Formats: sequence, structure tokens, C-alpha cells
Amino acid sequence: AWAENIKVGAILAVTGGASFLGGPEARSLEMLVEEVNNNGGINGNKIELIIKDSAASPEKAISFAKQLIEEEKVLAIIGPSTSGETMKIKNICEQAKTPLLSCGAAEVIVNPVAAYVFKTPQKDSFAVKKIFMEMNKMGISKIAVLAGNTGFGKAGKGQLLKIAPEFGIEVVEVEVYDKKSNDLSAVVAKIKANKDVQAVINWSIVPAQAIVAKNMRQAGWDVPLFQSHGFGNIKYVEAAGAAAEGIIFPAGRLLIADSLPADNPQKALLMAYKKNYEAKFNEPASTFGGHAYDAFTILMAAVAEAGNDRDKVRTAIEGLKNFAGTGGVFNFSAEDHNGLGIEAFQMMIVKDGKFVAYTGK
Amino acid sequence: MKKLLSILPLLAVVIGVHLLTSATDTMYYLTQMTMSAYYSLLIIGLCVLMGYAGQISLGHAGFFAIGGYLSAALTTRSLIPYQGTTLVSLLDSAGLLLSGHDLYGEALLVVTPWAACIIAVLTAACIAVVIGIPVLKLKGHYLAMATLGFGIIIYRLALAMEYFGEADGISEVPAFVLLPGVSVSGNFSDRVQNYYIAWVLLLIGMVLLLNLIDSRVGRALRGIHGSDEAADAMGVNTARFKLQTFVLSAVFAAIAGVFLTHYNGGIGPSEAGVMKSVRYVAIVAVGGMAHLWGALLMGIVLNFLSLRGIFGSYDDAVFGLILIVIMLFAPNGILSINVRHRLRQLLGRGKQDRAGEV
Amino acid sequence: MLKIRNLESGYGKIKVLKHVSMHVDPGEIVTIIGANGAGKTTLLSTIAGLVKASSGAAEFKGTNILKTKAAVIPGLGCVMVPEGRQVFATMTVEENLLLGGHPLQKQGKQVMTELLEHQYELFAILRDRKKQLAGTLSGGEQQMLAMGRALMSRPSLVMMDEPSTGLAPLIVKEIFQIIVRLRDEGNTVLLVEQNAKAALGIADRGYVLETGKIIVQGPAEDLLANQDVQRAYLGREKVEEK
Amino acid sequence: MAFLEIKQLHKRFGGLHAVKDVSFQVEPGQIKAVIGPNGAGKTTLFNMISGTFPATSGSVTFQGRELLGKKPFQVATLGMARTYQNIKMFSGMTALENVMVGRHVQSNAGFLASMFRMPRTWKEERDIRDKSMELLGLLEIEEHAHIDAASLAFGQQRAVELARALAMEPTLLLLDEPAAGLNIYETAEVGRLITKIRDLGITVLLVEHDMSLVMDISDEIVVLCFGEKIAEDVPTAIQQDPEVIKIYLGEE
Amino acid sequence: MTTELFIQYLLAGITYGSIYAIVAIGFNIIYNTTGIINFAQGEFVMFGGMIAISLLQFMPLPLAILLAVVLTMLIGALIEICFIRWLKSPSVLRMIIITIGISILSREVAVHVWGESIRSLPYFVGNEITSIPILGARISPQVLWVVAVSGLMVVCLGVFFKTTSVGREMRACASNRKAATLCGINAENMVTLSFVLSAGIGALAGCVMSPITYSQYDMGTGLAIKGFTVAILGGLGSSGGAVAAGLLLGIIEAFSVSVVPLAFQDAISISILLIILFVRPQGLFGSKEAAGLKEF
Ligand SMILES: Nc1ncnc2c1ncn2[C@@H]1O[C@H](COP(=O)(O)OP(=O)(O)OP(=O)(O)O)[C@@H](O)[C@H]1O
Ligand SMILES: Nc1ncnc2c1ncn2[C@@H]1O[C@H](COP(=O)(O)OP(=O)(O)OP(=O)(O)O)[C@@H](O)[C@H]1O
Ligand SMILES: [Mg+2]
Ligand SMILES: [Mg+2]
Repeated sequence: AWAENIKVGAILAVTGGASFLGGPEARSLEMLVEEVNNNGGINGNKIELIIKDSAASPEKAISFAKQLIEEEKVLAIIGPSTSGETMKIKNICEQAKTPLLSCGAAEVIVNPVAAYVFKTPQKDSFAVKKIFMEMNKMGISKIAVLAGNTGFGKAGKGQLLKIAPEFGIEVVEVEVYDKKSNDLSAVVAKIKANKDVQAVINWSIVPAQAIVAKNMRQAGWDVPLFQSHGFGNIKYVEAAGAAAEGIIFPAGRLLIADSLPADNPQKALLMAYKKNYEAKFNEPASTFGGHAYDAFTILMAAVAEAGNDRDKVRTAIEGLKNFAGTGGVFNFSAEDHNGLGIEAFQMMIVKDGKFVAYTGK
Repeated sequence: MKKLLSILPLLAVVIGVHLLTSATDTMYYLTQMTMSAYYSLLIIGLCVLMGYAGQISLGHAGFFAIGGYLSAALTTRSLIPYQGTTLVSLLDSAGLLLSGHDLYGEALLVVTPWAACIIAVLTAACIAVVIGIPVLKLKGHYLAMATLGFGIIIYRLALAMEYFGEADGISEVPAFVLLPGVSVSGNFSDRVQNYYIAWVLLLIGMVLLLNLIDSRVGRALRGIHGSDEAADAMGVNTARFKLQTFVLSAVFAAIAGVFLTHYNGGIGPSEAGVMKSVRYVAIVAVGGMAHLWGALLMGIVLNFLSLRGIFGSYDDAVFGLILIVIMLFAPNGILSINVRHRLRQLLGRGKQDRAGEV
Repeated sequence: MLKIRNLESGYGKIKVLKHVSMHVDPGEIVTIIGANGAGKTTLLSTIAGLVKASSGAAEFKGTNILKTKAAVIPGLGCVMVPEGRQVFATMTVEENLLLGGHPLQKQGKQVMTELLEHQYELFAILRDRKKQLAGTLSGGEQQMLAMGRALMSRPSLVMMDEPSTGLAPLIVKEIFQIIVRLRDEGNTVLLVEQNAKAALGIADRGYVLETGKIIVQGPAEDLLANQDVQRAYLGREKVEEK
Repeated sequence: MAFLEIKQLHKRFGGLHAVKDVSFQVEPGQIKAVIGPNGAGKTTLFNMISGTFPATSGSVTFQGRELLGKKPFQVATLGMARTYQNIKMFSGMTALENVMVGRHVQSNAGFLASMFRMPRTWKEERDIRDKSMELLGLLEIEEHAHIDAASLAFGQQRAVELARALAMEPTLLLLDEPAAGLNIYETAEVGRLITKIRDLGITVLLVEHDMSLVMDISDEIVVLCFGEKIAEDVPTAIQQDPEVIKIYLGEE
Repeated sequence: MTTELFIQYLLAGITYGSIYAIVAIGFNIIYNTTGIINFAQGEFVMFGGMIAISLLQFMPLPLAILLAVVLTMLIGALIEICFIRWLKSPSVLRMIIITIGISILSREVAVHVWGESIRSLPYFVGNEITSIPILGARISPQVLWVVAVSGLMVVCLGVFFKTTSVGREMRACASNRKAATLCGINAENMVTLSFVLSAGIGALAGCVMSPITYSQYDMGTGLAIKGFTVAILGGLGSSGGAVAAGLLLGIIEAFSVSVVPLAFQDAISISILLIILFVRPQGLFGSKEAAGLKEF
């Protein structure tokens, strides 16, 4: 018999401007809950998932967070999809002592640390460092930075500018464009005119990632193009077509799961997630769905250990070590509520329309 | 006086809702009721502008955002780096600054919420004057476009400026202490208090607007709507009246923005978005355009449902459907069909029957 | 040509016309007179298909026009010059006229030009205003434009709703002359007028409409001589005073 | 100095001279009519006097004050009211409310006073209402006071429009075809009314095509043709003027 | 600024501008018959692109585009027949709100049919990196397609509305529907026709721009806002005005990149448009008289 249902809330941007995040996240969660419940639940308890669609509006996220905490009395909340929303409900969750496992990218979510707030996406700063390390190897020292005007782009741009000096890299051009831009040839022309630029880093989401690539190549400009870890969806490569060739970016290992060595701790779960997701939803798995996957599996691991209790679950999450997820191997602690190190990232390159691990020239 | 009386039932409903929720242990509904009340404050202001003065505005989310963003930024963005500049020391000596520590122990020097609120609302009013003068000369679709453009500009600025937090907006906005012991904040413990703050504000707004539309000024506004040219010839300074109404509704929107932002503890660019403005206009239309009560009702109901996430991912779809259905079948607003028209029809039929008997 | 039997119509629940029966024969001028709000405009609008009849029958040249769409009726040769200034305000005078010729469009450019020329002859002032936006014409000019537009389709029956309203005395006379001329050219005219005396003066027959019912009808001379009609519409005493 | 003095007024629309060098004067307490063929520029003349649009050149002085360049609402404040050739009701408002708008210049509650219902506003409001009812009574349409003005019969709308203009307590009233669309009785009624208004001490400037009315009530007549003034005289003289007969009245 | 850069900006501006112009023209067509702005115009663009992409799996590109245009025209007709046709003398505001509702609904239908991911048609000529050098600058051949198609549409529509009788009749319906009926014009069919026409134009635009801009379920709103702005700036109803204003906006946007940060691009370009509108309240090519005669 089922002792009790474990209620888990999720606030995701299933529709609206950030639906490319919320969509796969919501689908991943639905799939996982079904799997867990079909396998007998956690310690015999079924999981009840309540997904609220915030459409990326903070005010809705706030309303939903209060609703989930008080009315539904959920054990924990997964999401929101974006950093802006997460920051709005950070205090609410903290006050209500409800664990929040955000899928937002920005580092401010966990730095400074709030006791009940965690996040699963890898830190931007590591992605940035990974890119700069690669640039150092390639001998690139003057770069241009492009970013979309989303929370993701904003956070990335901030880190890029902050960390660049550490690696002796000079950012000579910075531009922020609208997330809905449909042609960036003007701005590409502008930065191309700066002859110092040796490489371009673009930090954004769809569809601009593909548009930047196309406009650069159409302009006959062939400096290396780096993208953020947000490029982690093979569809974007398809969208950019021939222009995607040679794009270098850091990402979790989900994208190259097949080619991982067999002893990699992530390999099995990555393959399974990818297979199940693609079979169920008939679309390629993306790293975004992976963030929700990680949030959910982390929560379940904590619940398995600590039961249906907000405080104990929180403590259990803080105690998780060597936990393999899609984004990397998590090692949480009281100071680190993200739990991922720089090794969670792997540099990749697009070759013949596929992602392959990038190992330098 | 009559108008004041007509507000009383509403006040009774407000208190009733509180008592009912507290009796049934469902006080959490008050959260969304509070938020809806603030949105409705904006909506009734817009209703006077659109329904009575006949001037469409597709940019009212912009004024809401000016109020919300300014008071959020002023009360959260630390002025410590600017300490010593004349402006800051001036504010300081006027007692408008507050120093303290943020959640993580960093020193903080910010503007007090009261001062921030006043600055925000005044800014909104000034901007309304500045853009209202040229914009209100336009008519019809041209006016719609100009106000839409204004909304887009505000949205873009909010999204582009570091000071306003770009895409993330502003978080961790402190509580707004209205009076000692009474503060606008989203803390669970302050909920009932905030419910009443919001609704009293809305009721006051409602009384003021009801008074306004049933006065010399209100008649002049409706006259402008009916025939701009004839109102002008009656001695109505149409340009000034339109402008004043525009500013009035902007002030309502800005106040709503300030309060809701403190209540929510933050604001994001979605509040400035064009779709928000469109939504407000649509709610006024669904309420029956020149119908304050309709606007109020629809403002509360639609926002409440949407904030509770009743329709899940179909929120927009349902909203679109409501719009179409009401505009197709009850173009004069929801109230016109359900209560007034039907009642009048019924009464009318009764009268006819009696007349027939005689 | 036009036969109406027991026509009833109105707006929604409001019944305006009650059991109206009348007819118009080819080549005559028939006038309808009546007080403000009697239903004269409603009657014409019902014939033109703008207002739906609730019962009764109306036939135009053998076609049941109550079952015909409003947009088809002008093609049958029955056009209406509406009350008020229903011109296409944002279009030029010439475009207005050309639109009036819509039913004859298929007959080609040549015909259109001839028709235009014909209207410019009838209403000389329109020729000078050819390229002006119709909305900026003076009241009288708009009235003439509306008539010209109706005549563009060479209708066999023209229904005119208060064509003399707002026109200078001389023009009123001219318009009545034009109406007579139209009749003499073989057209049929159904004329609604406030100016009962002038209307009956040129009409062959007349109907008096009061609160939706036809109360008197007959040859124009008879109506002019009718005591009731004189008292109600011709202001006999006043005329005699002068 | 004349009460209303129009001097060499000129209006051009593109290439069209709608009003050319028109000058005349209106004396206080007069009923003065402007007649002329359609398109002669009568409405245009009214529009310039009332400030609806600017004149190309010339001047209009009203009680010694220059009107040109003033906005319609400023002109109204000086004591001039008008009606329109195509009735302009405030739709969606009752007949009474329409008239109450007319009291605008005679009252002064502003936004704040209205919103907060100051005691003084209260009293003012009552005065507006009483005065407006009184005017509806004067025009014998008080039984329609609470009916949506736009749904009134044509003649009644004319009356409401007139009451609305009178509510302004003007010293000069401009009437643009007040009898258009009325039958012979209603026209006579309007004539009686206009005389009554004049007897209240209000000067009337009138455009009308109904000669029975114009000849009956006006003290003086100005005739315009193609924008030019071709005659100005008392009615009996105008009736005989061969030029006026030729271009306007037509032979009997 | 080097000439090469100048030309590159100019070409970028022309690309944006042409896209805005086509959307604005769609607005104008319906405006010219009904006197309303159809805020669902952007959704026609989206439907055109999305349908063509789906059809491409079964047929060659030209056929897919053709069929997509036809299908979108049917959608346009359907929308008109379901929501607009049977309304008796609706007010402009009511119509606007209905079209906003339709736009929201269409978007929701699209997201449930196609999902939230972006898609695109293949380049008509060459691929993502093909480009043609023009005076030192480079441009994708697809841009030429966009420019050519929008140019062609403007010319055809201009001729259609100014000189053909159907065009004149469509305008008459907007001006005074009752009078149009009295002239024997079937106003209802004219309105349907205008929806069909603008849906077709929107769909075609959606197809030619898809390789450049991609298609997504929610692309309509952004396009509609820009298109509306351009339509107004050009003077409602004027196709030539739409093109001029579209190009003006596109070029302002492209060149603004060189002076202000890109993030402020929209704020700058719209401010400029507003200023133009304040100086010329009837739009660049609108007639002042006509604007004054139209009521909202
Ligand atoms: N659209 C409408 N809706 C409701 N009632 C109407 C409408 N149009 C007219 N009526 C009413 O129908 C009645 C007859 O109106 P109609 O316009 O036919 O009169 P008329 O004889 O033409 O008068 P007039 O001489 O003033 O033009 C009037 O009482 C009027 O109020
Ligand atoms: N805005 C305008 N643009 C261009 N021409 C105009 C405008 N307004 C009026 N006109 C022209 O000016 C002339 C005078 O018009 P006005 O309306 O003053 O005539 P009116 O004497 O009042 O005639 P009616 O007795 O027919 O009302 C007309 O020929 C008219 O076409
Ligand atoms: Mg009539
Ligand atoms: Mg006139």
C-alpha cells in the first residue's frame, strides 16, 4: 500500500519566451515521474508532480511558488526555468523553508548561498573558463562578445567580462541583441570591421545562435566562433546548417553520450535518458531537459534517504556526493549548492553536422 | 454620496472574502486577490482613459513598469558608490536615505520606500505629460501605434539597462512600510494586512473615479468621446482634458506598479511587455469599455484565474477565447449581457404584458 | 414595376412598418410623405434590402426582393439615394461615381466614361470637384454626388430619400426638375420628401405614411386637395396667410 | 465698434478659394442670416469664426477681441456657441447630460475637485442640473431628458443641440441650418424659438436654406456666392435683388 | 565608416526593411477594405512558414510553398467567415480586440501542433554560407528573394488598388459599408477576399523569409508590432508608404548599430518613428485629409 503521496511542485516556462527551456524540462519531468511511479515509487511512496506554467513571468512564478508551498504543501519545488524568476522566489522558498531546485543558470542563485536554494545547471563561470582555456591554447587574445538579452545571455556576458583578464584575454567588442532578432548581419558587420578581433563568443539561446553563425559565414568571416553551453541541442546545428561547421562550445556530456568511454559514471544514465526521451517525445534530447532531469533525480535521491520532510530533504541534498547526473557529477556541500566542478564541461565542436569532443587542433 | 453608497457592498464583499477564507482555512487565496487588486487599479484607470475619454493606450504596462522599476531600483540599488556626490548627500540630509545591510551582510544605502514611491509616481506623471502632449494629438490607429511604441521603448530600456537588471529584473525589493506596523510585503505573515491595503487602495481609486466620471469633468470627457469637435466648441479644452486623464491613468498604473513590486519583492521585464498592455486593454474592453464596474470585475476575475494558473499552459489560449467570445456575443461587456440587459429585458417584457392586460 | 403587399419590418423588437401595401408603375413619380419618424426611411431601406422584413411580400420586376441580398438589388435596376450624406468620404468624387456604376462594370470602360460624362452634365459642380475627397464637399455637393452615384447604374427605379434636404432653393428646384427629367426619360422615381408641397407638385401619385401605416393614397392632385393632408403637411393656413 | 466684425476673411483649400475677402458686421441683438448656394462657403465661414480651423487671412473681432488664432474652446469661453449642419450629439449620453456639458464654461470644478467631491462642487453640480433641466423645459423636450440623445428623433436632436448651445449662456449663437430635415411645421417652430432666443438678448448668426424661415425672422441677410459676398441687406431687399434671385432663389 | 561597412549596413537594413514592409502590406490590405487593423497578420506569416516546412517532407520546395500559401489563404477565409463575417456593424475597437484574440488563439494552436522549437525552410538557392559579393559587401541570395518578392507585391497591389475596380470596391467597403451595399457591392465578400489576399501575402512572406529568420510559433507578435509600426508610419493603406517606411525603419535599425549599443536599437528606432509621427501625424504618405475624415 502507498504510505503517502510525495508532492513535488514545478514552476516551468512551458510557454512564452523561454519555452525552449521549460518545454523539454516539463517533458523530462513528466517522463521521470511516470518511470518512478511505474517502478514502485520512492520507498513505496508515489510521486505526485504539479507543474505550473509561469510563461517566464516573475509575477506568475511568485504566485505559483506561494500556491505550491501553502496550498499544495509540496515537499520541494523544481524550477523555475530562468534565473530572473528564480531570484524572485528565492526569498519565498527560504522563508517557507521549502527546498528549491532551480534550472536557472545564473550564479547569483547559489552565490551567496541560501539554505534551501539549489541549482542544477553548470556554473557559467566554468563554461567561460573552459572557453578561455581553449583560447589560450589557440593563442587567441582579442575577442568579441555577443549576447542575447535573456537572463542567460546577461549572466554569461557578465562572467565573460569579469573572467577574461584572468586569462589575459581582452574583450574588444561587446554587443547585446534581442532574443527575437532574426538577422544580425549589421552587428556582425560592425564587429568584423574591428580587425583586432580574433574570435567571437556568442552567448545566447535559439534562434540567434544559428543566426550569428550564418551571418558571420555569409559575410565571409571565418574567425573561430565559440558558443555557450546553451548550444547543446543538435537541432541548432541543423538550423545553422553549413554555417555550424567548426563551432566550438563547452557542454555537458549528454550530447556525446554514445562516444563516452564505458567507464564514465554518466554514460549509462545519459544513454538511458536520451533514448527514453527521444523515443517518447520524438525530438532530440537537450541539455535543458537534462537540468530538470538532474533536479528531479537529486530530489528523489534525497527523498529516498530522508523521507517526506522538507528540512531533512534539504540536508540530504547538501550531503549528496559523487552523484552522477546529465550535467556532470554533483558534489553538494553547505557552501556549494550547485555541486558541479569545471570538469562537468567538455569542449565540443561541430563536425559534419554532428557534435564531437574537441581536443584541440 | 450615492456613489459612496454603491461602494459599500463591494467593501462588504471584500471583508466577506477575508472572513470566508479564514473560516475555511483557505487564506492563501488572498495572495492572488491582492495581486489582482493591484492590476485592477491600473485597469480602472485605463478604463476612464479608454471608455470615457475615448483614448486608447497600448502602452500602459509601460507606466506600471516605470512605477515598479523605479521604486524597486531606488530601494535596492545601493548608493554607497555614489556617497559624497551632491545628489546623494542632498537626499541624505533630507532624511530620504536608509542605510543597512542586505541579506548577505553587505552594507547598503538606499532610498526609503516612501521617497522612492513618490519619485516613481511623479516620474511616471511627468513622462505621461511629456509624451502625452504630442501623442494625444493623434487619433485612432495612429494613437494606438504611438502608445504601443512608448510601451516598447520602456520595455526595451528595462531590458537593456544594467541598472534595471536587464532580463533578470530586480529582486529582493524590501517591504514598503506605510505606517509603523503596516507594510506592503509578500511575507506570509503580512498577508491579511496586505490584502486590505490593496483593496482599500482599489476602493479609494474606484470612488475617486466614480466621482470623476459623474461630474463636470467626466461629462466633458464623455463629450470628447462622443464628438471631439462639438466638445471643443462647448468650451472644453479637449487637449488639456485628454492629457489630464492620460496622466491620471498613468498615475494609477504607476501606483499599482509600486505597490505590487513591493508586495512581490521584485519585478521583471515581463511586466513591461507589450502583451501585458494588450491584456489590460482587452480586459477593459471585455468589461464593457465605458464601464468601471465591468472593468473592475473582469480585472479581478481574469487576473485571479491567470495568477492561480487555473488554465495551465492554456492560459493565453483561454484568454484569447474569452476575448473573442465576449466581443462576438456581448460587445458591450460582460456586465451588459448577464445582469443589466437580461434584467431589463425581463422587466421590459413584464411591463409589456401588463400594458397588454390594460 | 414595384409591388408591395402587407409589408412589416423594423429593427429587432421595434416594429416600424405595419401592413404597408403600395405599388409603383413604370414611368411614374411616386412620392411618400410623412412626419419625422413615420418610417419612410425604413420603408425604402427594406426595399433596398438593408432592413429585413418580418412578413409581407415585395416584388420588383417580378423578382421577390425580400429574399434577395442587398448587394444584388442595385443590379436588378433598383437603387436608393440614402438619407444623409452617405458618400465614400475618403475617396474622390470620381471614384464615388465609378463605384455607383458597379452593376454596369462589365459593359466596359467606354460605357463608364459616357455615364460619368452624363452625371457631370446633370451636376456641373461635380466636374470641378472631380479629384476632391468626397468628405470635404459642402453638404449640398455631397447630396448631388449621392444622386449622381445612384444614377450611374442607369437604374429603372430610383428611390430618393429626402434629396432636397440642405440644398439651396435654386438647387432644390433644379433637383425637382432633374427628377421630372428622369421620369420623362423613362425612369421611375420613388421619392421621399419633407417638402410635401414640392413633392406632390411633381409626383403622379402619392402615399401618406403615419406611424408605419399608409393612411392616405391617391393621385397627387387629390392629395394636394385633401383637407387632412393640407392641414398636416402643407401648412395651408400659413401658406394662405402669405 | 461692432459686436462681431468680420474683415476681409479669406480661406483657401489647396487651389480652391472657399471664402474670399468677406467682410460684414453683426450688431448686438440682431438675427443675421447668411445664405448662398451650396458650397458658397457658409459653413467654412462659421468654422473660421468659431475657431475650428484657421483662416488663411483676414480678421474676426468679437466684442473687440481678435478671434483668429484662438482655439474653439477659447472662443467658446468668450461667449460664442454654435450648432452643426450635421448634428453632432454626444453619443452615449442622455439628452440632459448633453445639455449639462454645455454648462462647462459656466462652471469650474477640475479633476481633483471632481474626484474628491468638494462641497462646492456639489452645489455647482446641482446648479448645472437645474439650469439644464430648465433649458430642456424651454425647448419643450424635458420629457426626453433621460433618453440617450442619439436615439431621439431628428427634430428632437436639433432641440437638444440648441439647448446645449444655450446652456453656455452665449452672447452670440451660430446656427448652421437649424431647420434642415424638418417639415414645414417644425420649421416654423424653430423660427419661433430663434426669435425667443433673440429676445433673451442673444445675438444670432444663422445659415439656412429654408427661405420661409430666413425671410421671416432675420433682421439682415448676407449673401455669399463662390466664397464672395455679393449682397447684404434687409430681407425684403434681398428678395428683390436680381443677382440673388439669379444665383440662389430662382425665379418664382 | 568604410564604404564596405556602409554597404553592409545598408544591405542589412534592406533585409529587415523588406520583411517589415511585407507584413505592413498585409495589414494595409485588410485595412483598405474593413478599416481595421488585423492583429493576427503576423500569424499568417507564421502559418505560411510552418505549413511549408511541414509539407516539405512530402513534396518539392516550390510545391510546398504554393500549397502553404493556398492553405493559409483558406485559414484566412475561415477566420473571416467564423469570426468577422456575421458581425453586424461592429465597432473598430471590437474588431481589433477580436483579431487580437484570434492572434492569441492561432499562436496556441501552432504551439500545440508544431511545438516550441524553431524550424526553417532550406535556402532557395545555395545554403547557409553562400553569399554574393556586392561592392565589397556580402549578402545572402535569399535576401534578394525577399527584396524581389516584396517589391513585386508592392507593385502588384498598388496597381490593384489604384486602378482595378475590385481594388476600388474594396476601398469603398472600408469607407462606407452601407453606401457600398447600395452601390451593389457585396461588402461581405470583399472583406473575405481581403482576408484571403492578406493571408496569402503573409504566407508567401513567411516562406521567403523563413530561411533567414527561421519560423517559430510565436514569431507573429514581433512581426506584427513592427509591421503595424511601419504601416502607420507609411500612412495606413498606402503600399508605397509601407515600403518606404519599412526600408526607413530597417536602415535606421541597421545604422543605429554603429552608434549605440545594439540593446538600445529598438528603443532608438521606435523613438525616431514616434518623432516622425508627431511631425506628420498622418504618416509619411498618408493624406492628412483622409486621416482627419476617419474615426476610430
Ligand atoms: N437603426 C434603428 N434602430 C432602432 N430604431 C430605429 C432605427 N432607425 C430608425 N428607427 C426608428 O424607427 C422609426 C422610423 O424611422 P425612419 O427613419 O424610418 O423615419 P422617417 O420617416 O424616415 O423619419 P425622418 O423624416 O426623420 O427621416 C423611428 O421611430 C426611429 O426612431
Ligand atoms: N476641408 C476641405 N478641404 C477642401 N475643400 C473644402 C474643405 N471644406 C470645404 N471645402 C470646400 O469649400 C467650399 C465651401 O464649403 P462649405 O461647406 O463652407 O459650403 P456651404 O456654403 O456650407 O454649403 P452647404 O450649403 O451645401 O452646406 C465647398 O466647395 C467645399 O467643397
Ligand atoms: Mg428618414
Ligand atoms: Mg454648410
